[in-house]
Formats: sequence, structure tokens, C-alpha cells
Amino acid sequence: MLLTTSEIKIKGELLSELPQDLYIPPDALEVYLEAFEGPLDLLLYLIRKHNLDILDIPMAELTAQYMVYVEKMKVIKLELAADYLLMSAMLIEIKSRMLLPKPAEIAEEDDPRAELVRRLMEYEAIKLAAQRLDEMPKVGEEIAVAAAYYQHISEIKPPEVSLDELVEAWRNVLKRAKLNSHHKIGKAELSVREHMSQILRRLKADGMVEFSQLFDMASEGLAKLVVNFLAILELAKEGLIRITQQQAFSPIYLQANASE
Amino acid sequence: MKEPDNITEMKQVLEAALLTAGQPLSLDDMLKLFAGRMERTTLRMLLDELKQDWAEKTLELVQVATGYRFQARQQFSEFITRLNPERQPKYSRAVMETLAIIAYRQPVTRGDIEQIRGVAVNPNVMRQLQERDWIDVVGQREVPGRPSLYATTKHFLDDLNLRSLSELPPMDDFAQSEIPLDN
Amino acid sequence: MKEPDNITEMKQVLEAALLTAGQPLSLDDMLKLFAGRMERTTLRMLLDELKQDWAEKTLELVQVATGYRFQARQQFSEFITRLNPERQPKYSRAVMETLAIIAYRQPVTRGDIEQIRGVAVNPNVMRQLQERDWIDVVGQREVPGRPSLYATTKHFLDDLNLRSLSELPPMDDFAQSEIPLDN
Repeated sequence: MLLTTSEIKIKGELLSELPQDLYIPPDALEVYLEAFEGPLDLLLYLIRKHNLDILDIPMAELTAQYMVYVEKMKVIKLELAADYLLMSAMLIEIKSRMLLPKPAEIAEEDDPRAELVRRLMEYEAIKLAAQRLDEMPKVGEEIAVAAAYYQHISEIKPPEVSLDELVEAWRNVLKRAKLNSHHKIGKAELSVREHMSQILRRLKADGMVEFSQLFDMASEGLAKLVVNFLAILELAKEGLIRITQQQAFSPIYLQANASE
Repeated sequence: MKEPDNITEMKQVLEAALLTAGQPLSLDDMLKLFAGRMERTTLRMLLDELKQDWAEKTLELVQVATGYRFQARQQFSEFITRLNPERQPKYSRAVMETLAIIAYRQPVTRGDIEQIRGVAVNPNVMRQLQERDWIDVVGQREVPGRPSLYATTKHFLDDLNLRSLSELPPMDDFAQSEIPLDN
Repeated sequence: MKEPDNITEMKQVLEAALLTAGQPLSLDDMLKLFAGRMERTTLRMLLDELKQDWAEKTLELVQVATGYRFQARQQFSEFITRLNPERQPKYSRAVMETLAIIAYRQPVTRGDIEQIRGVAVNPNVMRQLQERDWIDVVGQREVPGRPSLYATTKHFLDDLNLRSLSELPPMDDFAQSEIPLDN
């Protein structure tokens, strides 16, 4: 931002005179804090607006002023004073090198001011970029994003259960019940138990079922037939079904014990 | 931009504001849009027209307690909700353990389950599993009270991506190694 | 409701979702609307059509860094901002210059920023930008002290209506006349 005197106020009074060098009067400190972002900013201002030649700054005087200033400002904003002081030191260094007798040929990049100029120009570009970013429309300021209402439908989704979770639950049951030594359940036993459920389901639906109807000789393998038979025996043993036969060699009937 | 000076422009300002407000706008809010150069009756008329303009669209202009807002028509809510799904609910430990017992020990009665878990089975637990169609009653045990026998269903196997119960991890795979035999 | 099975219905679902989102929706978000029954190429085509459909309307469909969103056309913003007179306070020059350095020179450390601006960076400045979710730490520079490297976020691009950093005004635009070194 480029300032004119009308924008700079000290204790409510307009600043009548703009600085001609890098020295900040202590009573104008707060103003400078707000108006300039640091020594680069101030220097840039002086160069661009007042055609200041950085070599024209009375360095010895400036340094003396700064020492007084730093003494005064020890309590507050010391780091700011340090920034300006550093800049003064840099300028003094540049000036002293410029005063040395020049070799006949001096390359552009050997000019001790080149580095300072590079920094000033980089800072200037950033300063303008910042202004541009500041001016761009932004969401929440100039950009309004569509945000109409919608009814959030609570789809009552049933919980998902994974096999791992099921096994974990069973493991916990066993752990707590200390059933492990008595209830190791293998694949074979699970097949039997599955068939037990299937037979019970069938008996529940059909009432009485003839024994051979529970075996599908055509489509089921031997292992499955055996498992099916074991399931019938287990059901009988657990008293869950009744097996009846009127006389030898007559059909054997199964019925759920409960279905009477 | 100059102030809107005809019905079309006024409706456009209203529409843009209502679509981007993120909350219902009261009549007073909407008057602010026009910097005081709008009568309440005109505003109401514009809102009516806007409502008509959107009659066949994806959103509708509705009046709620605190003002007017655009909202997605009901038939789109289900799809939009997919963008922000609710957290998947989980079954309680009681439900999971009951299910595991029925899966591994079927057919079992509630009494069996209670004996294995050592605590009473809440009827609600059985109901949840039955409503899910994961367990059903396959018979009764012939003991006093004739308790129901529960087993897992075909649907349970489908949902867990199993072809048969024998694909459940057999318990003796880890019975020895992972469950301490402390007796 | 049944899944949409024609272009018109699909566009309606898309439109309703984008008008209610309140933030950009990514292509992946939008695919979720159709529960996986949509190709990316079809989706892009539908978005193009939707953009056309709204070409003359109060809102426009724009693409920003994280996706697509409907936003009010520029000519209505002046009116809409009247609804919220207490706007976000403007950031200080220190904040904006720091942001500009991070945007154009990223990734940078605080030391880099101090070097360019010639003054110490107030930690509060970084905090303001982080709270706005415009910058974040993307790593550390492997030098003593391992200072944090800052970069701008996608959210920053979204908020400035940009798809990528390359859409920022080019730095060359800011090059001023040379500072003369006459002696």
C-alpha cells in the first residue's frame, strides 16, 4: 500500500512530514507499525515515492539516531527496532563498499547494491501479490455457495456382522464359560449340527417324515448322507425327535418330539 | 450492480440469496437484500412466483417456522443422504454372543444360551436376530415348558457369505493355542 | 425410490445434491450418489450438461480444486452480502503478505518468510492462516532445527475459486520497473 501524508497520523495529528530516511521518530512508532511492514517496506516507499537514492541516506547520522532510539525502545518492540537497525547496517556496508576505489571493470552483479535491489523487488512483487489475493473474491465474502436444505433420511441400516466378529464373540463366550476343553467344535460337528437344524425345520413343516425321504441318494454325496444320518442319531440322543416303526421292515417315521 | 428494477431481476436476487443462504431467510432478511426499496406485499408476491417457477424442479421453496428456504424434494433425499451416511450401527455384545452360540451349538434353547453365557437372555436379543431373519425356531425340546429350539437360517449364511456352517472357522483351530486351559 | 435409470433422472439427482452440498463435491462423492452404478465418463458428461442447463441462471456450476459446486453469479454477490453485514474481518497486510509468500514460493519455512519480508513473523499470523485452513505444514526442512515447511491447502484454492495454483495471477504481473542504480 502506498501512503500519502494524509493517511499517517501521530496521536490523532496528521503527520506533516514524511520520513526522508530510515529513521523512525519514537513518537511515531505505532504509526509506522501500522503503516509500514518493516524496513524493506519503508525503503521501498522512499525509493518509489520520493526517488530516494539509497546512497544519499546520511548513514552516520541515521546510525546515531538509531542507537538513541534502541535505548528508548528497549522495553517494547525491541525486535522491530532491530529489524530497522539491521537494514541500516546493510546500507552502511553498501555505502562503504561503494566509496572504495573501483576496479576498472565492475560487473553488474558485483555492485554491492544488487542484492538489496533484488530483495526490494522481490518484496515489492510479494506485496502486490498480497494485494491481488486480498482483492480476489472469496467464499464467505463475495462468493456464495449453494447450500439448500435436504432432509437427511435415516436409512435404518441393520448392523453389519463379519465372520471375524462372530468368531470373536464365540471365543469370548468360551473364554468366560471355560468351555473350551469340552466344546471344541470342528467342521464335522458343525455339519452335523447344521443338518440337525435342517431336519428339525423339515419336521416342523411336514409333521411326520418317512426316514428314507430325508436322504437324497441321487444328488448327495456319501459324506453328506453320513452326516445326515449322524444328525438324526444326535437328534434322537438329545431327545429332540421321536423315531417310530410299527413293525420290522415297515417304514420308519421321524417326528419332532414337540409336534404331538 | 445497479439495484434490480424489474420483477425478473428482483426474483433473481431472491433466488440466488435463498439458494445460498444455508438457513431459512425471514421476510425481514429478504427485505435487506433490496436495501429497503421493497414492500412486504411485493416480496410475498415474488416469493409466490418463485415457488411457482420451481414447481417442477429438483428443489422446492417452502415456508418453515423461521422463514423461507429451498429444499430438495423428498425423492432425492435418499440419494443425497448417501453422501453423508450415518455411522453403521453395531450389535451389542449380548447379541453377538447369542448369535455365536446359536451358530456353533444349534439347535439350542434360550435355556442353553443362558447356561453357556451365565446370564439371562433378554427376549429383545432373540427378537433382533429373528427380525433380521438370521435365526428361527426349528422345533421344541420335549421338556417341561417345551422351550423353542433356535437355529441359524440360510439367510444368515448368505449374509456372512458362507455356503454352509462347516465353513465357519472350526473352534479347535485356536482352542488350544489361544484359549488358556486354566484348570 | 428406485435408482435413476435415465439421463434426466440422473441429472436431477446430481443437481439436487450439488445445490444442497454447501461445499464442492468431488467426482468420487458424486459417484456415491449412484451407489456405484455410474461411470466417471458419464458423470463428467452429465456435469457438462448441467453446466449448460444453468448457463443462463442465477447460479453457475464451477469446478474448483476439490470438486464442483454451484455458486451465485458475481452480479448477485453484492446483494447477498447485505444479508451478513458483519463480514469476516479483512486480514492485516502482514497476514496477506505471508499468505502470498506461501502461495507463490511454497513450500517455505518461517525463516524464508522473514527473509523476504525483512521482519520477524508473528506466530499469530501463521495461526490465523492455519485456522482458516488456508495453509498447513507439509514437512520439515532437513537443516538444524528441522523447521516446518508451509504450503497452501486445497481449501485455500476452493475459497479463492481456483482449480490449481497455476491459476493464481502470475508473479510476472507484479514485476515493477527496475530500481535504478545510477551513480
